[in-house]
Amino acid sequence: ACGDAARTPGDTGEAGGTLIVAVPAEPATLFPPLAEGSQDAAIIGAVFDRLAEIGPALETYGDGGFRPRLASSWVWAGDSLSIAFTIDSLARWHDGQPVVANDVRYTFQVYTSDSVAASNRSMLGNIDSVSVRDPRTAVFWFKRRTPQQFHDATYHMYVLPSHLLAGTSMKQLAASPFARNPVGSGRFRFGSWVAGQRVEIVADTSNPRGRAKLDRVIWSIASDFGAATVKLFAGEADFFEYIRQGDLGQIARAPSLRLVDNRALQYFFLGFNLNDASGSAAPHPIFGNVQVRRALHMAVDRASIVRNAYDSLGLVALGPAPRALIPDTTSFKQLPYDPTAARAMLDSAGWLDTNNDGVRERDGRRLSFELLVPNSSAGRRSLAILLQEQLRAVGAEVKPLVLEVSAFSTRTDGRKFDAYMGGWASSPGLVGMPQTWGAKGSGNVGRYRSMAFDALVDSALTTFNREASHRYWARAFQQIVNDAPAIWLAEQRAPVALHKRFIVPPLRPDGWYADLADWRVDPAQRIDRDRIGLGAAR
Amino acid sequence: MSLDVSWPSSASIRGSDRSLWVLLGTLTLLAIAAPWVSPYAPERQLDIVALRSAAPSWMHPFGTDSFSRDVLSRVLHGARISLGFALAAVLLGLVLGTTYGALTAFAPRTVSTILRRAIDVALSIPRLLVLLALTAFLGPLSVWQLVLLVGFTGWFATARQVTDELDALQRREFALAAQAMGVRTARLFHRHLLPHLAPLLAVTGTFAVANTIALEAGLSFLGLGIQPPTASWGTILQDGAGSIESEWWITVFPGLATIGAVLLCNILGDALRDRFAPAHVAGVVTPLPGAIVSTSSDSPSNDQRAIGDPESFHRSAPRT
Amino acid sequence: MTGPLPLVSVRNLRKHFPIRSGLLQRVTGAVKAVDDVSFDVASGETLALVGESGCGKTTTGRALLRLIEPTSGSVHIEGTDLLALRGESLRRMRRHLQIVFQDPYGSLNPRMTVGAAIREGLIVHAIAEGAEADRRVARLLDEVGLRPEYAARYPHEFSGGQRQRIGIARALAVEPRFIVCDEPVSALDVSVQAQVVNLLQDLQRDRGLAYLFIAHDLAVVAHMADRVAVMYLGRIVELAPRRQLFSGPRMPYTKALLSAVPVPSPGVPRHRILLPGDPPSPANPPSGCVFHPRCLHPLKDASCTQLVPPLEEKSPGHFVACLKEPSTSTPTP
Amino acid sequence: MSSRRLLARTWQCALVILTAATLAFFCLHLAPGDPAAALGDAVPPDVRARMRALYGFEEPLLTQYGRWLGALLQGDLGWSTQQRRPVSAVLMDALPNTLMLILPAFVLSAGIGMAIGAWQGAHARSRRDRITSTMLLVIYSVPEFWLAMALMLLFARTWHLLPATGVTSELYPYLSTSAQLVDRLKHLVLPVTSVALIGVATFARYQRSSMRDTVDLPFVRTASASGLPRARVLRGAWRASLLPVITLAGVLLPSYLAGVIFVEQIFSWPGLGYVLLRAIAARDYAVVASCVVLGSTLTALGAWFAEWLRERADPRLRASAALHTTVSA
Amino acid sequence: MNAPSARALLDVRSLRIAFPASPAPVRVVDGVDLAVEAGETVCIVGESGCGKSMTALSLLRLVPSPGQIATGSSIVFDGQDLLSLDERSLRAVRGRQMAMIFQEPMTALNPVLTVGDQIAEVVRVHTKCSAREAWTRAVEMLSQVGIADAAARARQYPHELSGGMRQRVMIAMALVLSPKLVIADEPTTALDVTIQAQILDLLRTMRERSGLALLLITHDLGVVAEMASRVLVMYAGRVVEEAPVQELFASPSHPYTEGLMAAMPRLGQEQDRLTTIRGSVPPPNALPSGCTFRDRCPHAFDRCAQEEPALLTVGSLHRVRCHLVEEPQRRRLPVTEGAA
Ligand SMILES: Nc1ncnc2c1ncn2[C@@H]1O[C@H](COP(=O)(O)OP(=O)(O)OP(=O)(O)O)[C@@H](O)[C@H]1O
Ligand SMILES: Nc1ncnc2c1ncn2[C@@H]1O[C@H](COP(=O)(O)OP(=O)(O)OP(=O)(O)O)[C@@H](O)[C@H]1O
Ligand SMILES: [Mg+2]
Ligand SMILES: [Mg+2]
Repeated sequence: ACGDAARTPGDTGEAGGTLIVAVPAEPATLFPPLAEGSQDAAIIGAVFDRLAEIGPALETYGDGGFRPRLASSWVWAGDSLSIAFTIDSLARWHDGQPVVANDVRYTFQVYTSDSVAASNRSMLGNIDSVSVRDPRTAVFWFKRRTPQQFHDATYHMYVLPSHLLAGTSMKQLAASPFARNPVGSGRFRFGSWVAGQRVEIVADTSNPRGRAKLDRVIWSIASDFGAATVKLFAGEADFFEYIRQGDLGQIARAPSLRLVDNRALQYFFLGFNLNDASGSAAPHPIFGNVQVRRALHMAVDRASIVRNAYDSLGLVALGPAPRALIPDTTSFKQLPYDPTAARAMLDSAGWLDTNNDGVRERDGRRLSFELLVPNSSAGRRSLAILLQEQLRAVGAEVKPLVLEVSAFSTRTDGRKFDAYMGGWASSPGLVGMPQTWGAKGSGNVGRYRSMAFDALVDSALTTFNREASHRYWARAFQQIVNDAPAIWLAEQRAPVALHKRFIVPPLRPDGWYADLADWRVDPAQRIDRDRIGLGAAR
Repeated sequence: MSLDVSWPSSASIRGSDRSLWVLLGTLTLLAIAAPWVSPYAPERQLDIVALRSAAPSWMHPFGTDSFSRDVLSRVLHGARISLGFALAAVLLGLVLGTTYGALTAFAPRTVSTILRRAIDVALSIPRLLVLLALTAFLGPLSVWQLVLLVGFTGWFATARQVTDELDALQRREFALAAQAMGVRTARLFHRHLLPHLAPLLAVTGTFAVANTIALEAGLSFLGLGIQPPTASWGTILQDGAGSIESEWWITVFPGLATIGAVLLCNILGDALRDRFAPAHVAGVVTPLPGAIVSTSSDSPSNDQRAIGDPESFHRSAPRT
Repeated sequence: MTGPLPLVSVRNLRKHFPIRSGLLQRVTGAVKAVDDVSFDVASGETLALVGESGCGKTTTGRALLRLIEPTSGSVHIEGTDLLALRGESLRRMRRHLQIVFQDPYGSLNPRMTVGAAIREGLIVHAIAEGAEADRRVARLLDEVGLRPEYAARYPHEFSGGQRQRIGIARALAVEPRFIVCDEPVSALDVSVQAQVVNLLQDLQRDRGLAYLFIAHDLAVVAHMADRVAVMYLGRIVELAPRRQLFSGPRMPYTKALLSAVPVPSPGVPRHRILLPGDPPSPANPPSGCVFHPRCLHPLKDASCTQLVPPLEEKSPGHFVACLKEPSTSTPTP
Repeated sequence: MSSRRLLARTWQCALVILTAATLAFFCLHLAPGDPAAALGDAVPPDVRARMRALYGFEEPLLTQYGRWLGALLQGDLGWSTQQRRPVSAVLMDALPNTLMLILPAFVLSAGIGMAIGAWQGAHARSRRDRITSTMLLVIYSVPEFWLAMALMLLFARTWHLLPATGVTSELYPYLSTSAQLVDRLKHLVLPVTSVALIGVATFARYQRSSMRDTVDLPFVRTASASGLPRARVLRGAWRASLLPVITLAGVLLPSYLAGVIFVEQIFSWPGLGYVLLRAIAARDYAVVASCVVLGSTLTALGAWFAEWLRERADPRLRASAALHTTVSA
Repeated sequence: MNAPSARALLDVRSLRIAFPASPAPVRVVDGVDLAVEAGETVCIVGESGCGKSMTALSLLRLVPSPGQIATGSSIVFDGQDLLSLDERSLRAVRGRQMAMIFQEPMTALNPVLTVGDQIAEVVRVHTKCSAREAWTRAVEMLSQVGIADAAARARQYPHELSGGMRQRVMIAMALVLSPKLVIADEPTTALDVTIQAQILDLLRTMRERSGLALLLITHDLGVVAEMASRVLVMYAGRVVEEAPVQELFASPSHPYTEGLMAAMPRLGQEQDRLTTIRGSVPPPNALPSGCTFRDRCPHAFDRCAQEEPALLTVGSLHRVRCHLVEEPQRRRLPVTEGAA
C-alpha cells in the first residue's frame, strides 16, 4: 500500500494494543449493503467509510452536524436538489487504488438494485440518481427538498470499491468472496475471518486519516449471549455490548472491567393488531376499540416491569422512540398506571366478567388474545411473561406464543395475529417513523392508521424550522400515545462492559464502533496481548 | 435367545428394589399431586420487583426465578409435564413399534424384507437432528403435538427389537409346537408370543422413559421443546441457564430432578432387565438403556450362534 | 414299496436352505439339509431315523410336517397330499400329525401352565372345552404318569423327564395317529430315558400310533424301532428292518457307525472301523456318493466320486445306497 | 469385508442418505417460514419480500426439490442463504472442529470405558463393582448439556483452570507453534470431557456386561486350568468379549453427533451442531438438509466401520465362507 | 474303609463342595474319596448334576464362585497339598502337571485366538522357551493328536475346525507339557459316535505313549467299559460304588448301579421293556434323609431313612455305599415292573 507518511500521526507511542470484542453470533456478511446484525455493522463500520460522518449529536438536519470523511468537501446546488461531493484526493482503498467518484455512483447502484436486497434501500427513496462529474466529484440528485437530504445521501451507504466489484453481476455480489474478505477504505483493514471463531481487523498503517491507534480488533464469536458473557468474565474478551441486568453485579466486582455509558436507540412495546387477526380489514374485536387499548395500557405497571426486566438498565418507554431521539420528552403526556380506571374503562366498553372465570367477555368473546414473541429475544420474552400476569389482574388473558424468528415474521408480515412483542431500533432524526408507524409503513404491522399522526410526522420531517419540527414531534407523540396502538414498555440504557485499560471517546448511540479507530490503550496498563505489534500473525 | 424367564417367578423383590419402587412411587405421586402439594401456582408472579430471583429461603425452599415465580412449585408442576410427556411419548412409541415389529415378523418374505429395510433406513437418520429441525420448523408445538412428534420418531428401535425377538421366538420349539398343533397366526401371536415380549417392552420402555425425560429437557433447553410459561424441567432449566452462576438455584433444582428421574428409570430398567434376563447366557448381552439402533442386518450363520448369538444381542445404542 | 396304503409316504423330499447374502438378500447357495429322501411309515409302526449331528434328521421330520416348507418332493398321509393342503384344511390335518421335541426345556412355553399347554390342542381343534377339556387334561396327565394336579403348574417346576412327558401329553391331546419324535430322550439321563422310552412304547401299543423316531443313540433305536433308516449328509443311505440292519449292515457308513458304538461289556474285544475325517458340510457336499471321501469299502473307485448311488432294495426290505454293494436277491417289482 | 458385502453396504448407505435427504427436504420446506422470514423484524418486510423473489423460495416445491436433488447427486450441497457461501464451504469449516471434538472423545471414552468395564466385568458383583456401576449410572443419567454447564461453571468460571469457550484463544495466530498446541489442548479439555464422560459410562456398561458374561464361558476356565496367570486369562476373555462392544462403538460414534450439539452450543465450539442450530434458526434449508444428510452418512459410516472392526475382532465373521472345512484323510 | 494307597498320584479325601444358599448351603459334592495311581485310568460315572464336574474342577481349585471347597477336604497331588498352595505354585501345577479336557470343545476354546496360539501360550507360560519354539511345539503336538497339515491348522480359529478336531486340539493343549494326570470331563459327550470312537482311540494311544494317568468323567457306561481300569459311580454328590471295571459290570452291588445298567438299552440284547429306576435324581438342596437314593430304591427299608450308609468294602477293591451290604436279606427279588 502506498500511503502518505506525512499524514500519519507522529505520536506512535500511543499506537498499539489489541481489543477483543465478544459477540453472541457470527456476522452473516461483511458486504455493507446486506449487513444485518450489529456485529456485521460494527466490522463494516470500521473497515468502510461513508462520504461524511454524522456528529455525536446525531443531528440530521442539513449538513451542519456532519464531518468530512471520504468526501473532503461538498457543494449544494442552488435549488438544493443536488449535492456535489469531492472525494478526498488521498483516499485509498486498502489495496492501494484511489477512491474515485465512480465508486460512489456504483455504490448507489448496488444499494438500490433489485438484485441486491439491501437493508437500507427504503431509506434511499428520495435520491433520484448519482452521477460522476469528474473522477473526483460525485453528484447526488434528489427528488425533493427535505431537511434530511444530506443525511439520506451519506448515512445509509458505505462506499464500495467499484474496481473490485463491477466485474461481478449484481445478483452475484452477495455471494462474492468480497463479502467474506472485504476491501474498504477505513482506518482498519480487514484481517481474517475464521468461521465460527473470530474476525480480525488490523490498523491500516497507511491510511490518510492516520493509522488506527489500536493494532487490531478481534471479534470473538460465541454461540449465544451467555457464552459471550462467559468470554468477557473469563478475561478472554475486553468488550461486550449486551450487558444484562444479572451481570451488573459481577462487572462491578471484576477488577479489570468497567461500564461505559451507551444510549441504545431501541424501544420495546406490545403492539396491538388494530384489524382482525384473519388479516382482513375489519376492526379487531378487542383492539379495534381505542378505549380498550388505552385501558389495557393503563393496566400495566410499566415501572415495575422495567425494574424487573432491566433493573437500573432500563427506562419506561415514552412512545415510539427512545428518549435520546425525542426532541422534547416533557411536552406530551403519558397514560397513567391506573388499574382501577382500566377496569372501569373495560366495563364501560362492554367487557365484563359475567361467568366469574377471571376473564372478561363480551358477546361471547373472551378478552383473551395471543401474544407473539420472537424466541430470539430473551428480553421480549420476559416482558411478555410479565405482561401476562399484569393483564390477568384486570381480567384480560394473554397467551404468549414464543415463535422462531422466522415463524414470527411470517405471522406478522401476514398480519395474522392479535398482538406482538415489538422492538425497534430508531434511526437518527426519527426518519424511520413513517416506515414504522405511518399508515403506509411496511413495519407498521399492527395497522395503526391515523391521518393526524401521519401529517404531523410528515410536517416534522419536512419542515426546515427546527423549532416547528420539535412542536410537530410533540404533537405527533401525543397523538400516538393517546391512540395507544401499542403499550410502550421500555427502552434500554445499554452500558457496555469494557476492560479498564482502554481509553475511549464517548460512544455514539447509533453505533459504539463509530470512532473505533480512536480507541487506545493506556500505555501504562498494557497487557501481553497489547504488545504483539502489527503483522506478527503466523 | 430371548429373555427367558419363569414368568410367574416367585423371586421376591429385593431390598434395594423396594426402595427403588418407593422412590419412584413418591415421584409419581408428587407429580400427580402437584396442584395440591405445591405452595403456589406455577405461573404466579409473586412480586416482580421484590421477589425477583430470590435465593432459597424458608418461604421459597428452591428460591424464585426472574419472574418471581416459586421454583419449588414450578419443579413440582414440571414433574407432571416432564414425566407425563415422557410416559405418553414412550407408550405411543411402544405401541407403534410393537405393531410394526409384529407386522414385519409375520409378513410374507418380500414385504417383510422391505419393512426391515425401511427400519434400517429410519434408524440411520439421526433422531435428534430431525427433532431439532422439525420442532423448530413446525413452530411452537403444544405439549400433545410434541408427544406425537417424539413418539412418532421414537419407535424404530422398538420395532426392530420386536421383530428380532419375534423371529427368535418363532424359532423356539414351543412356537413350533403350537404351529404343529394347528394354532392360527393371530392366536400364536397373542397367546404364545406376546407374553414373551412383555419383559422386553418393559425394559425398553423404562430406558426409553429415561431417555425421553432427558430429551425433553434438552429440546426445551434449546427452546425447541415445551413452550414457556408452561413449567417443565426443561423449560425451567432454560429459564435459569443464562444466569447459572448468580442464580444457581433456578437450574440446579430442576437439573437434579431431571438427573434423579432419569437415574431412577435407568436403575429400574437395569433391575427389570436383570430380573427378566437369565443370569448367565453365554455371550448374550442384554439390552442396555437407550434407544436401540442397529446396524447389521445380515442373518447370522449357524455357527455364529454358538457364542454371542447376534440374534440375541439387542443392539443398543446410547441416547439421542 | 407296495402293499396296503402306508400311513405316511414320503417321496423325494428335499429341503434346501437358501444361503442369502447382499443387500437384496439374493440366494447365493444352498444348504442341502435334506436331499431326495423317500420312505413310508405304516400305521402303528416305528421308523427310526439315525445319523450323525447335522445330517438332516430334524429337517426331515419338520419338513414332512410342513413346519418347514419343503423345497420339493411329496408327502402323502393316507393318500392325501399334505403339501397341497392350504389354510384351514392343513390346520385340520395337523390334528393327526404331532411332534415331540428333543429339548424338554425349550419346547414348552414357559408362560403357560401345563394344563393350558395341553388344552391348547383341544380348543384349537374344537375337541373339547370347559369341564370336559379339564377332564381330558387330567386323564392325559395321568396317562403319561403325572399327577392331574400338575395342570396348574408352570413348566419350570418340573424335571426334564417330567417335561418330556408333558410334551408327549400335549401331542397326544389331539389324538394323532402319527408322531414325529425328534430325539425325545437324547437330553435325558439314562434312568429317566428308560421311563420315557417305555412310555412311548406303551402309548404306541395302546393307541396304535406310528412314530418317526429320530435318534442318534443306536442302542435306543435298536430297542424302539421296527425299521431303521440311516441318514448321512441329507440322504438316506440304508433302510432296513431293525434286526437286518443291526445284524447285517451293508452300507460302509452303517458298518462304521455300528462298530463305533461303545458297548458296556469291558474286556470284550471288538473290531472297530475308525472312519477318517469328519462329515462334510451340507452346503458343499462331495460329488457322487456323499460318503466317498471317508469310505473304506474295498471296492471304492472313481465311479463313487461321480455317480450318486440310488437307494436300492438289495435284499427284501433292505435298501442300500451303495454302488459297490451287490444285490443278494432281485427286488420285488 | 468381502467386496460383495462392501457393495451391499454402500448401496444401503446410498439408500439411507437419499431417503434422509428427501425427508429432510420436504419436512423443512413444508414447514412454515423461510430464510427471508428468519431475518426477523430487524429487517423491513419489503427487504424480505425481495429476498424471497431473489432466491426462488416461491417456486413450486417439486421444482425446488428436483433442482436441489440434481445438484446433490452431483456433489453440490447447495447454497447457504445465511452465510452466503456454498454449503460445502460451511461444512468444511465446521466438520474438522466437530471431528476434533468427537474423535478424541470417542477414543477416550472407548479406552477408559472399556478399561473400567473390563475391570468391573472381571470382578462382577463385587462391592467395588457395584459402587462403580452406580457411579457410572449416575454419570450416564446426567443430560449432556447439564454436565457441560456444570464443568464449565466449575473449571472455567469458578476455578479459572481452563478456557471456557472457543476452539482456540483469540490470539492463536500470534502464538508460537508449541504454545498453539498447548492452547488447542487446553481448549479441548472441557468439551471433550463433556462429550466423553457419558460415553465412558456407556462403554463401561457394555464392556462390563459383555465381560461378565465372557468370564463365565468355558474357555476362560480352560485358560485357568492351563495355568495361565490371571492377567493373561482375563486378556483372552476381554478379547473375546469385544464383539458387542465394537458393535456399540459403531452405533455410538454417530450418536456423539447428537451429544455434540449441546456441547458445542455451550462451549461456543463452531462445529456441526453450532452450524446446525444457527441454520435452523435462519431457515437455512440447504445447510439443515446437508447436516441431516451428513449425520445419516456418518451413521451409516459408523455402522460400516463397526462391521469392519467386528470382522477384525471376530475371526468367526471373517471367514464365514469356510464354515465347514473338510479334511480328507 | 480302606485308606487309599499312600503312593497314589492323586489322593482326594472327604472332598466337600458347597454353594452358599438360604436357608443352608447346598452341598453338591459330599465326602468324595478318590485316588488315582500313576498311569491308571479311573472313570467317574453318574447322571447329570451328581457332582462329577465339580469334583473334577475342584482338583485344580477351579470351583466356580460362589462355590467353595469345604474345610476338612484334602487333595494331595504328587505329594503336594493342593488346597494349601498359593496361587503361584498352583499355576505351576495347572496345565503342567495336571491338565484338563472339557466337554464342549466349541466353547472351551477361545474363539478369537488361533488354536496354535492357545497351545503355544500354555507352553510359554510354563517353560522358558521362545515364542517360536512354543509355536513349533504346538504344531508338533497337533500333528501328534492326529491333525493332518498341523502347521496350517494351527493358524486357524476354533470355528474353522470341526467338533472332532477341536476336541483333538483340546487334547493337544492338555498334553503338550506331558502332565502326569489328565482329567477329561465328558470329552466325547458332544461328539457323534464315529468321532467319539476316534477321540477315545486317541486318548488310549496317548495314554499308552506317555504313561499318564487319566481321570475320565462320563455318564456313558459304554465309554467306561472301554476305557476304565477302575470306576467310581456317583449319585447326588456321593460316591455310591467303587470297583475295578470288570467287577463293576459283572456284579454291580449298589441298587443304583444295578438300575443304571438295567435301564440302559444295549445293542444286540433285545428286551421287550427297559427296566427303569422310578422317580428322578433329587436336586442337591432337597436330598432325602439317610440314604440319598432311598426314594428310588426298590429295596429301601426303614434303616435307609434313618442312617446314611458308609462306603463299605465288598471285595478287595470294591466298595459300596449301601445298607444291603450289611443286611443282604433285605434285598427284594426282582419283580416284573407293572405299567407306568
Ligand atoms: N434354518 C436353517 N437355515 C440354514 N441351514 C439350516 C437350517 N436348519 C438346519 N440347517 C442345516 O441343515 C443341516 C441339517 O440340520 P438338521 O437340524 O436337520 O440336522 P440333524 O440331523 O437334526 O442334527 P442334530 O442331530 O444336531 O439335531 C445342518 O447342516 C444345519 O446346519
Ligand atoms: N453356581 C452354582 N450354584 C449352585 N449350584 C450349582 C452351581 N453350579 C453347579 N451347581 C450344582 O452342582 C451340582 C453338581 O454339578 P456338576 O456340574 O458337577 O454336575 P455333573 O455331574 O457334572 O453334571 P453334568 O453331567 O450335567 O455335567 C448340580 O446339581 C448343580 O445344580
Ligand atoms: Mg436334530
Ligand atoms: Mg458335568
